[in-house]
Amino acid sequence: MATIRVQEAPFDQQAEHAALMAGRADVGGIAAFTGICRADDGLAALVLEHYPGMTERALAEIAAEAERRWSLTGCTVIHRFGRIGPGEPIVLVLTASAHRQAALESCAFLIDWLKTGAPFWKREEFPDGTGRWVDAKAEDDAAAERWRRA
Amino acid sequence: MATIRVQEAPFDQQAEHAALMAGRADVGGIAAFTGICRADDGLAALVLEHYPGMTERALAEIAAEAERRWSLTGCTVIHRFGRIGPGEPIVLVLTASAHRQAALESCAFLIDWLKTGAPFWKREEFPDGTGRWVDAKAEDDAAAERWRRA
Amino acid sequence: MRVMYFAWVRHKIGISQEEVSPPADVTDVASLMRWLAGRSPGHAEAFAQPAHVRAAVNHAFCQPDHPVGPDDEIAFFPPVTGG
Amino acid sequence: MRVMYFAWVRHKIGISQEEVSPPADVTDVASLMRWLAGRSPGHAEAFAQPAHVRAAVNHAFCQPDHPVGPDDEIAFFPPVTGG
Repeated sequence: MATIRVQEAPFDQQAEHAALMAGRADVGGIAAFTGICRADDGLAALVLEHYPGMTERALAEIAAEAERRWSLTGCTVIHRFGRIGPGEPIVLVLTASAHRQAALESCAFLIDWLKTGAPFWKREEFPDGTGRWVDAKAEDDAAAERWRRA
Repeated sequence: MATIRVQEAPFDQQAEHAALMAGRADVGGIAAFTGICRADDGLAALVLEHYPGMTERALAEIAAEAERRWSLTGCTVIHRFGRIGPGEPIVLVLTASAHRQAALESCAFLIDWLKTGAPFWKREEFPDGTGRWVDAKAEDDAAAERWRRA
Repeated sequence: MRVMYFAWVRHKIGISQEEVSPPADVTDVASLMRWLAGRSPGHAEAFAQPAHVRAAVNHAFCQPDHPVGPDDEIAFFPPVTGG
Repeated sequence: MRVMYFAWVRHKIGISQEEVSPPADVTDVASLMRWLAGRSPGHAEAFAQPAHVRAAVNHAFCQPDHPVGPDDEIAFFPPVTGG
């Protein structure tokens, strides 16, 4: 059963890592991906909006799909919303398995799907007070699509 | 320039993560893999032997190859040796990049190569005092081989 | 039915949600978009290029031909950009 | 030349390294393995199936036909199992 959290606060990656190990002797590897706000073009902050209710459902469905495809001992997805400054983490995906390949592949699968299947929208804010909505990337659709063929 | 460490002591994943972010605004994602000692068949401990001198050289070459193949902002490989109990971490690979795909792929590449290209040997020790050397796995050769074709 | 707007769709329309009672010939997502476009200049701008707008009905992504009814929650938004 | 042994190769031989001075006809890794096999029953056991033993010359993995000389450090070990 995956751990899904949609929150404004930062997350504690070490604590999430420890939670996947707690009381288990069958974890051989944990793969992690942390998505971070870059300071592109002098960005002041990213503001992430989401669709409460749908977001949790979409993340739980994506995580359940990962658990169907790979033999995982645990899986954690945390996605932040609200105002996020350069260098701050946005999203954390952790996948634990007896075997490294399952952990690595499912982690890549989850982050690729999150990009195209979870109702989040990013707005870039600049120091002069202007802002712009981030456009969806064709390469993200392509990355998600490769798992559809798999 | 990658950070390479071969050590008996445990590592601090959070500190290594922070080191890859320090003073940088261009990190968009960090992929991580932590290899952990499973408690298979009532294992008491793994004892890892390595070839001092050659190990550091092999890890540095593998990390340099990852930095040639992908655009990384940083890369850390830490491999422990000595006696490691069930649930303890054995190896940590961290790769940082502006883009998630480079971080995820190079992390998988590094751990696949480590399995077949770094001079470490694992011995399993059991509670009754017996032990056995772990055999190399054909699937590990296959995993490393797929990067050769890439 | 409840209609919700996110990201630049919300920005253009100026509100994040509204209760609406469209006429009987509004039966699917596509016809609802056309009808909503007539409600204000902001709505018209948001739905000017329907192909750029995505929709969800009751928290599930759906296509323009998905049916809609009085008890549904329908959301309109740009392609997602999380992760 | 210095010869080093790791993992079960070391276990079978009983020592982790030794200095050796093989005869002139020992010119590569394969001939060194054959010559070392004659030094003791433990050596013989370790090198009984040469295909199961890997080698490194001066810290680089190498094939059985790799040349060896008096100033080299040659290591013998099973296939690696780290990571």
